[in-house]
Amino acid sequence: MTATDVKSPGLLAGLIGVARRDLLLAWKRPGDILNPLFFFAMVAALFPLAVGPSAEQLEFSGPAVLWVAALLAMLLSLNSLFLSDYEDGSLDQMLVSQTPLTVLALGKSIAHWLTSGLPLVLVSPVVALTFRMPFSVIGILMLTLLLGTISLSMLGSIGAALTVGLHRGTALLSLVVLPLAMPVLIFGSRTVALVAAGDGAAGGLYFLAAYAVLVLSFAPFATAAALRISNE
Amino acid sequence: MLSGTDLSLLRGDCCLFTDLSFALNSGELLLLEGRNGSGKTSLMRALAGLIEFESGDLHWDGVAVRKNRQAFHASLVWMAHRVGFKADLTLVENLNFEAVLRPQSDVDFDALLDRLGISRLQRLPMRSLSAGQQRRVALARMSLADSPLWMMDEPFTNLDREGRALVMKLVDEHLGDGGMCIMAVHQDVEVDKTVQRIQL
Amino acid sequence: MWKFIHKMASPPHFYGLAARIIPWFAVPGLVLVAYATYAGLFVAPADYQQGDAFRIIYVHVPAAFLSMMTYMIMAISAGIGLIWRIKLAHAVAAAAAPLGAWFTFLALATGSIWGRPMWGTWWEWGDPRLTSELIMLFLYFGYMALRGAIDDTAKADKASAVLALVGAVNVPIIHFSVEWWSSLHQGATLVREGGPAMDMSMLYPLLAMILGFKLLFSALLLRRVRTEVLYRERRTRWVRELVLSEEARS
Amino acid sequence: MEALSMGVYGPYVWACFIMTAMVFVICEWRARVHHRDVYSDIAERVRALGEKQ
Repeated sequence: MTATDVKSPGLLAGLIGVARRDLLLAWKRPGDILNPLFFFAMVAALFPLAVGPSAEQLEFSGPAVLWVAALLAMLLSLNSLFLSDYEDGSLDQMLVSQTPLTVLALGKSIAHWLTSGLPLVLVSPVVALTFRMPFSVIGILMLTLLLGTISLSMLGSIGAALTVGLHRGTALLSLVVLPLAMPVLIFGSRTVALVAAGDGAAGGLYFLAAYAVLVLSFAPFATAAALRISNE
Repeated sequence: MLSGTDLSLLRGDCCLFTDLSFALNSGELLLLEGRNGSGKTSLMRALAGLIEFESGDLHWDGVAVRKNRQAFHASLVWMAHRVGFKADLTLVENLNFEAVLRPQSDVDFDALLDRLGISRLQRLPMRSLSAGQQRRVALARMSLADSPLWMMDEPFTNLDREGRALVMKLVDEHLGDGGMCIMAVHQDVEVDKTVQRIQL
Repeated sequence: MWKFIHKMASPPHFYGLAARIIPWFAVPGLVLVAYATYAGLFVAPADYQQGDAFRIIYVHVPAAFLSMMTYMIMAISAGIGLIWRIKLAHAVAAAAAPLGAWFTFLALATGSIWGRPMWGTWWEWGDPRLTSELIMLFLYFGYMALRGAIDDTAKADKASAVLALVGAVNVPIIHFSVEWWSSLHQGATLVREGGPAMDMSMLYPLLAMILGFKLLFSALLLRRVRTEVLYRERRTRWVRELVLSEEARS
Repeated sequence: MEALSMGVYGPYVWACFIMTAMVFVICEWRARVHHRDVYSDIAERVRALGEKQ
């Protein structure tokens, strides 16, 4: 029995393995995917009800409302990211795994994005239509959400890892993650608004893409470090 | 070989132990004994690398664990208090995930489940298994892993007499194959292998 | 060198040393601030555009400067504590956070008061600096909330250190994005653009004030770190002996 | 008097300077109170331990 066994899992296998497990879990509990989506639609519906049915105002506030609602929905889904692993002891098992925790954390974040960010991107056109958004703008909205939710999943994983197992975790998670998420919100929402006003989208999209790459490169390490600390 | 020198551990404000030293060779069993709250689980978690020792060195095969965590974790399988299975996944799905975490041996899967008396439960979600049955699945995890070092925290909890005998039988076989085992217990355990004891 | 650092960072040594050097920061700091207050309020001429309201920058700019500097101090010492496991560094980070939040609040409050006569409103979203400061305040809140939620000091140190480092990576990006965001509108800023270079009699009090703030801040920080060290070491022998010798003296 | 009132801006400027002074005073005061509390807590415990021995 040696450590260098032929069957030892590779990094990529580890990454895919943990992501697949979380996707399978989500598949068995569809509520975990659907609830944030319902929340997204409801928050988006709150604004027209509060502002009034004026078409002009809705068109004007559409990008902002959709982005704020998406941000809040992501936040809602983050709470449970590491909670069940922490509670049932799976996190202990992952911490003593041969696969580096950074890889496992990245796999979990990817699965989180696939089960919360991507569905948001896919349902956003329906909600956007109710704000009288033209199709060309909806395309940009989906693109900004696609890039932005990747960053949010990654940043949010750090926050979720830092607050897992703490009392009052939900409120704390918001306090920790929201300030970090401001750049994504600003660029995501303003880019859509600029396009709606007839300007170009390139600058904002480049920023969102660059930011997603940056966050992807450091967030898994921070998440892994945070998980180690939280599980002590 | 796992060896610790002058280990000490703090939890919160209280000092659990200081200057603890031991050496565990292949074929040996190390028992951690002590009453509830004496720090068995904390020591176990620290040995597994989940919490840091306040001072002292832990070496695996002559290399400091701190410097080569991945190799150490590849040689380690751990049976914790909480079994670490997902309640929504079936028994087989849970055990399949083990391949992501650590190298797997070529033990006959079905024969092993048969021996542990859980082969009927394969397609059931983990949540419908009793606590004792879940402990048996955790035992299957130990045997499936190709890891020389077994760490078991209170392995007899929730198990019936037959199950407890099975734990000792599996540990015996593992030690016979040149493996090592660290076990935290609060009752006397009869093993005919080399036994070291640490009283906490 | 390494030994020297460890000796300096050892709690008993620091505790005694800090008590001795606090006055060396506090006294010059008070002198500088007193001079700068007098010069800023009465000697420096009124600004050609803003009139006497510009005198607010004598407290606003140093406060804003300190709020940024404190975050950097916090993040750097958090990193040092995380990497080299120096406990004193964690104590510095813990002590710095509330001070940083206070100075951020001060920068926000003075900026807002300045805005009232200048823009005719207590809060102008168009100003990127104020908006950045606001997000900065939220970052401090998040940091302090996380620290407060964890009971175990060592664990709180490490968890909040990770957050401080992630935040430090984000601070420049937040600034950049807020700049971009406000550039979409024409906003007024606290910095004079296009005017003639600042008169020397206006500049010197500002520099003195910044330096004075830094010195006073250092004194405050040392005092707080001292308390933090005392609390963290409360069960050690040196604290016991310290207390016993103090008791004997009185 | 003219220098103190600074035209219409006097109240704003003075408010800022007073607020700054207050922040410094509050920080210093809180630091001292906190230190005294921590110290007296420890002294209490040391005394209790001393009596036991």
